[in-house]
Amino acid sequence: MSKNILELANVTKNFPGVKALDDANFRLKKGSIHALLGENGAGKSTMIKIITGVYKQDFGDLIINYNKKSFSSPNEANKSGISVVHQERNLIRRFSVGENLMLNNLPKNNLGLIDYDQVAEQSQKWLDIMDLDINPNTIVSELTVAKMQLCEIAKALSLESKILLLDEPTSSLSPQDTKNLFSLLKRLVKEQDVSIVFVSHKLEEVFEICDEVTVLRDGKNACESENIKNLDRQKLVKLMIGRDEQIIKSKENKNTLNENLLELININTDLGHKEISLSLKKGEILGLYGLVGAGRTELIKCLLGLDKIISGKLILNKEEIIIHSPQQALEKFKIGYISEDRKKEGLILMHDVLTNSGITVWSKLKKILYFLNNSIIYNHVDPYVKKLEVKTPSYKQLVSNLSGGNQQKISVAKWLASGTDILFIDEPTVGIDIKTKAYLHELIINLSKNGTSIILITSDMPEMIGLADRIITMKDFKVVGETVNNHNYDDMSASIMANIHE
Amino acid sequence: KADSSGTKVALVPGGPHPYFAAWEQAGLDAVKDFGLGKADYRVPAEWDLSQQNELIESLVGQGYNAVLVFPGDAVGTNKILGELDDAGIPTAALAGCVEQPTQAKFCFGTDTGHSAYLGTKELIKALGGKGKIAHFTGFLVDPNTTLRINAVEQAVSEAGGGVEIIQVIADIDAYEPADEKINAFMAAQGGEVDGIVTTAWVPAVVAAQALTNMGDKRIKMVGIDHDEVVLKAIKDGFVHGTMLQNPYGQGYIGSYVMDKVRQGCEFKADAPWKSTAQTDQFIDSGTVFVDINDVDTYVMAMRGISLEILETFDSTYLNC
Amino acid sequence: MKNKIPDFVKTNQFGLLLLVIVFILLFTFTTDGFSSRFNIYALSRVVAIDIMIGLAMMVVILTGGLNLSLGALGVSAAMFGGWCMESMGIPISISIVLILIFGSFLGWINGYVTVKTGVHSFIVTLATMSIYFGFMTLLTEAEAFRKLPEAFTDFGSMKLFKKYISPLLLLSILTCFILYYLFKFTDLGRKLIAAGANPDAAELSGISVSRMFIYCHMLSGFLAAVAGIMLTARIGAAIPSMAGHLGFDWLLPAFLAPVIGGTLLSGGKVTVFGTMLGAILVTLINNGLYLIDVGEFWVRFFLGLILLFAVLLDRAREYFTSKNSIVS
Amino acid sequence: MSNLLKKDWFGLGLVIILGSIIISFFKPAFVSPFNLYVLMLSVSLMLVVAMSQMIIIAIGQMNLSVGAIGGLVAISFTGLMEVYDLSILPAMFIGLGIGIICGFINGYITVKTGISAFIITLATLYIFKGMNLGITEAQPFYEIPEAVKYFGNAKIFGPIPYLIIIPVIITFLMWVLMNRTSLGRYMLAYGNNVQSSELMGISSTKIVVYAHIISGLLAAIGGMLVVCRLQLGTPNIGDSWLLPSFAAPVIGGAILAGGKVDVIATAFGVILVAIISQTLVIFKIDPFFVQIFLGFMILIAVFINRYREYREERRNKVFSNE
Ligand SMILES: Nc1ncnc2c1ncn2[C@@H]1O[C@H](COP(=O)(O)OP(=O)(O)OP(=O)(O)O)[C@@H](O)[C@H]1O
Ligand SMILES: Nc1ncnc2c1ncn2[C@@H]1O[C@H](COP(=O)(O)OP(=O)(O)OP(=O)(O)O)[C@@H](O)[C@H]1O
Ligand SMILES: [Mg+2]
Ligand SMILES: [Mg+2]
Repeated sequence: MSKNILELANVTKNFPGVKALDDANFRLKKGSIHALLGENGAGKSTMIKIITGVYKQDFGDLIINYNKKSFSSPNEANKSGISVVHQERNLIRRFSVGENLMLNNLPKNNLGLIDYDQVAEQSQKWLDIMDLDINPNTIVSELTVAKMQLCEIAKALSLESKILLLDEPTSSLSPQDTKNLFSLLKRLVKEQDVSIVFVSHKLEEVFEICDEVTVLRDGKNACESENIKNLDRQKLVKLMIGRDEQIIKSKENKNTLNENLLELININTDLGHKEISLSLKKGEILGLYGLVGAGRTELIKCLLGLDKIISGKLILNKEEIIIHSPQQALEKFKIGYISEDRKKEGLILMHDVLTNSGITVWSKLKKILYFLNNSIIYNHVDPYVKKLEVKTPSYKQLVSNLSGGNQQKISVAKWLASGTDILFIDEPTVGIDIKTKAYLHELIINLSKNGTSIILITSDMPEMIGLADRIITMKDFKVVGETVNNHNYDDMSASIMANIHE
Repeated sequence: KADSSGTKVALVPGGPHPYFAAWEQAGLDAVKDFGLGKADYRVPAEWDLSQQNELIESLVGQGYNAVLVFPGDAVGTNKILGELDDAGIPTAALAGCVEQPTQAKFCFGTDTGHSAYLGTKELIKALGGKGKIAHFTGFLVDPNTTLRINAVEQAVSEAGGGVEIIQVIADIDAYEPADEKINAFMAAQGGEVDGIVTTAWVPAVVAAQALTNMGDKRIKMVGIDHDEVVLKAIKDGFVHGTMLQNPYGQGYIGSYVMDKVRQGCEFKADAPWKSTAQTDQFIDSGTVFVDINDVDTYVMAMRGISLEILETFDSTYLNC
Repeated sequence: MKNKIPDFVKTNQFGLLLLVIVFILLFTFTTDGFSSRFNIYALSRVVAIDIMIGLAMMVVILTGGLNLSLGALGVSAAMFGGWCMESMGIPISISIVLILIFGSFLGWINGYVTVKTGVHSFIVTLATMSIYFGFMTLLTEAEAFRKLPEAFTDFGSMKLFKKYISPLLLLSILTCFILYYLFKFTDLGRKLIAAGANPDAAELSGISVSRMFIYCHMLSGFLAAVAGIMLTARIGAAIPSMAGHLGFDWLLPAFLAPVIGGTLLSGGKVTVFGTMLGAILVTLINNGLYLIDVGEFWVRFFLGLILLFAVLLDRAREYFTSKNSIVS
Repeated sequence: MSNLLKKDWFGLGLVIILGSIIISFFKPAFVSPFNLYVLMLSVSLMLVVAMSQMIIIAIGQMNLSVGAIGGLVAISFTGLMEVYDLSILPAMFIGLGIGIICGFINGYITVKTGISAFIITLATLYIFKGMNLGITEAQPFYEIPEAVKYFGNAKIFGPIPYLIIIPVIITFLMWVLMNRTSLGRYMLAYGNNVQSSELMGISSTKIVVYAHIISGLLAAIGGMLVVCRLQLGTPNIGDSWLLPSFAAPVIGGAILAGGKVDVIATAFGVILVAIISQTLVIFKIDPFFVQIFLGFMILIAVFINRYREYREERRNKVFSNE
């Protein structure tokens, strides 16, 4: 019987208007990987933050190695051998990768000044362990989101802590990166006796590496330190959402396809896209697959007029068009974009739920003299917010106080409310719990059934194969393949990978 | 007929500035000598017309019933003077004038333009009627600055072609920019220029300091006002002279006249007013040019002027 | 949930309102003359202009920027107005329209340059401040316009409500209501706020952020021009130095009012009535300090202390109310 | 080479060199020893002031009270010597102490209350300047010891003034601080992203308080240097610092939102501003035009710097608010 290295006993945490944790318990055994699960807003991140001294619990105890502890800052937690990768990205964007990795422990020379050669050298070690091909002198802001996430994991490892807390570490990783990460984590546990808390919405991952499971529901324990062997997927889902999971229905292929609604012909962009040609039919879901950094997001941004298209044609409804701005895209061409980066580009965090969910329809709803009040907006957006089951105490709650998943729901809801003909949807289910994910999938399918044409960018292969009618594969800012989806996972993933690795 | 002890005079400068410091003592002395109720020196927190207006308005609230004011703006201050007049409170412009039409009873001070003119004349005399001169002055948006620039030009034009203004540097009413620009000027034109006339306090101080630091006695400079730095530079021979005003006399006599006016005295219809570019109800508080010969005795000279004005004031200007 | 506090009490405005009332009571009972007709009237005029200046700054702070050219712009507009009325003899009403257009145009320049170059508006307006003010002095040669139509200048000294209140104050309060309507109840106002709060997200949500930023700067220019007109009416002349060198004298009231009023400097939040109360509070304290006789040289010192005290009190209020709203 | 082009100071350096060559072609007096001396003097003073603001910009805040601290220290320094007959060193140390205390007050209140530094320093601007006026009643102190005057006016050799020694040392130390010490890096990290750096265990209190203390200390040094230069302690010292204190760092590529400052480029920014204002005098620009010129020069300087970054930034951003 191994001992509990970390314990939370009867912990309660209140936020204004929300009880994030309610008498919750948690026990981490030494040398184990412990999954912490729950829907969006269940209180997982809050728990992690209490353990690391970011928040202080209102009631209950934090016990480390059978000693009551109370950290007043993340630094103290650090010194007690706890390191963490938070759900949000927390790198200093203007610093180099190496400096970020070593920031808590910058190597000094004899004069007490920072020795940057040492910084590069020492950080290189951790990049190597992670199998990351990044020059430590690269500035973080030049990295892709996935690389940033890997760097943060490397940073957490570099502290050589005995307790490692990972809050959705795989949310923007490719399957390959995830696999590498898992083998590394297993090695750490085996060879260095590290204990790991692992938060994820991807249940396959949980079954792959975790030993025990704690599930939170509305801040309370739905189960506590269950052995994974006693659970299967269905049971786990039931614990999390209180009922059985709906299986993601694959979408029926639309074989009676209409004409092309949107067509790209030999598009070259300022950002380096080469001869991109593709077409989107009415009511179709066109998947854009590619490894992270393939230039999918950038392509969409060029289409919206945020960067320059150098040559090529954009045809909408048989007419050649030029889009100058997202505003024009929305108001004139009825095209919308759901961003992959909800914090930066999707939401106005400091504003409330109502403002965020209605922003795309203001122009449409305004009355004479620009008049527009809350109830007009409320009436319009409420059905969509309800449909997505956004968990918020009220429409006046600030979006920054919602859990990550609920934030994502809002950034989707506003585009549902806008009623556009064409939607570009970029990584819609990053950090979304399975229940909502199923809703979102259903929604996307329903949208396309009702005639909305969708370009779906996702790095989640099952999602892509579940939803898309056709899948276009991109690599290095070029289109490298197009496949009609037959919804057979094995077939499709093989052919897509073949396209990429050609 | 009002009693002198009911007279409460406020002496309000344009903002915090060393020039006005003598007003404080002048007011206290006036209370002592003329039996006034009060004659207080009240300074706006900043050089800012609105601040000055706010202060004056609050002074009225506090019961002051006569106001001597250095106009924060030669035009803009008129409005509040008019409002004070409506409230039955006599006012006068002190040390600087407001432009006509005005409700101020009179302007008692220095004719800024004339003083600049006289200073330039002195400079030209010292230069022997020929040479290149520079003019350093204050904020361009101050209408007085334009008057000074014009006055210097006039004096130069009267010199008959021998004298030339090679540069005018303005907007240097703060020490640090003044230091920067005046030194830059010395570096670029120091060799060419023969004389400097300054028509504002700060440029005078900084230019005097610059000449002292350079140890340059070739360039002749005429300054303005009585800052210690300028006076010392005159004694040491680095500055030719300065145009002195009479702040003590302004405060002292000004308070006295305010009391008289409150007691019902009227200005004579045929009072021997002087006219300036700004007003035709001007009384000169005395401007003297001081150079190395009389720099030690100027205080006495000023006192003499003040006493003379005071003695003849009633008979010259007032009908009581 | 026990004692529920009404929403209004939780706001910054409420705290300010309390402070304003406290200071009014304090000064009424401790000083002579505070409540005199002359003083109240004088206060109402000062407050009117400070509110307008504060609002003009507030709408640019909304974008996360600053408008340093505010004073220079206001004076330029006022001088332009003086020229229209005095030199050109254009009727008052048309002149006012022209002044407002002129002010908005200068604001447009600020906004356009900021948006097109991506340089922070702090720097852009630092430069345009010099440029506007420079052109103004160059063109007017620092000469004032003082023969303005009497109907116009009389407005500045008109007295309402038993001669206690200047109509200028009513104008400012009316402006507050219009702006409140704009930001609270219109599509445009919401877009301005959204653009200021998160430009990236707003842009991708179909709002033309550039245009919104330009609108904010134009509105700022417009309001500064209104303040310029009001000050001209009050002084009875358009004077190059009426806002001090480079228009600096306007900057402190411009910052103080919105900042005390609870406007976020990082943008994305406006509090119209907060700004109004902020302006009232500052003017009140300034006036009270002169009356209390702390010695004019110490006025600024105490003003600073009271400001500090006011913002600390506000923070304490925020802390207290958020504690009380926790579900238990 | 392309690495060099990326540096913030490179473009500025180029502008300064080319500009100087062009100016001295038309006006050889520009490179005369006396002119260089004058140039160095004004650079010396503004350098310290710019650094004092720069370090606060680094942590993403603003310090409006820089000039007020400088002024308060300047009159304390001279007042102590004139009224209390203190000798130079004790007066100087008390002056530095006042700067540190003022900075500490700014930083401590800012970080403990979470109120924006802009607001806190706006209030302390009033307080410090108010104390200055209350103490002096607007009267300058004149009795400055000869040694102080000498320091402000003598030359080491050639055109190089003594006055430049301290600013150069400060600039060097600031470079070391911002680039080679963890304190400086933490400040930049804090300026980049407050939340992240707190999650990383960087103490906000320490960072903000230290930054403001350094800012106050530099402002104090600036105030005393101006006393050396002007040879009198006037209450107006510091009144004109605010705009140049921002202009130089920003021309040097600093981002007002925080997290990015460049010490060398800031120094070049100071030099550029000094050259511009001197050029206006040298070329005898009509005083009515001076303001307009200055405005355009600031715009042009920023544009040149900006153009270089333009493409890069656009790649990473949809819309720049920085
Ligand atoms: N700083 C905060 N202020 C107010 N409410 C908060 C704050 N942080 C979290 N909450 C609320 O606490 C609850 C728990 O949030 P938490 O982030 O722990 O959820 P989570 O389980 O991590 O969800 P997700 O899977 O979406 O990340 C949510 O309802 C959230 O809105
Ligand atoms: N060849 C390249 N050179 C420089 N930067 C690149 C290159 N390729 C990608 N990037 C950077 O990576 C980012 C593009 O990756 P991004 O992850 O957004 O692409 P994506 O195909 O949309 O992937 P995903 O949507 O899966 O995240 C850009 O910010 C760009 O700066
Ligand atoms: Mg979470
Ligand atoms: Mg992407």
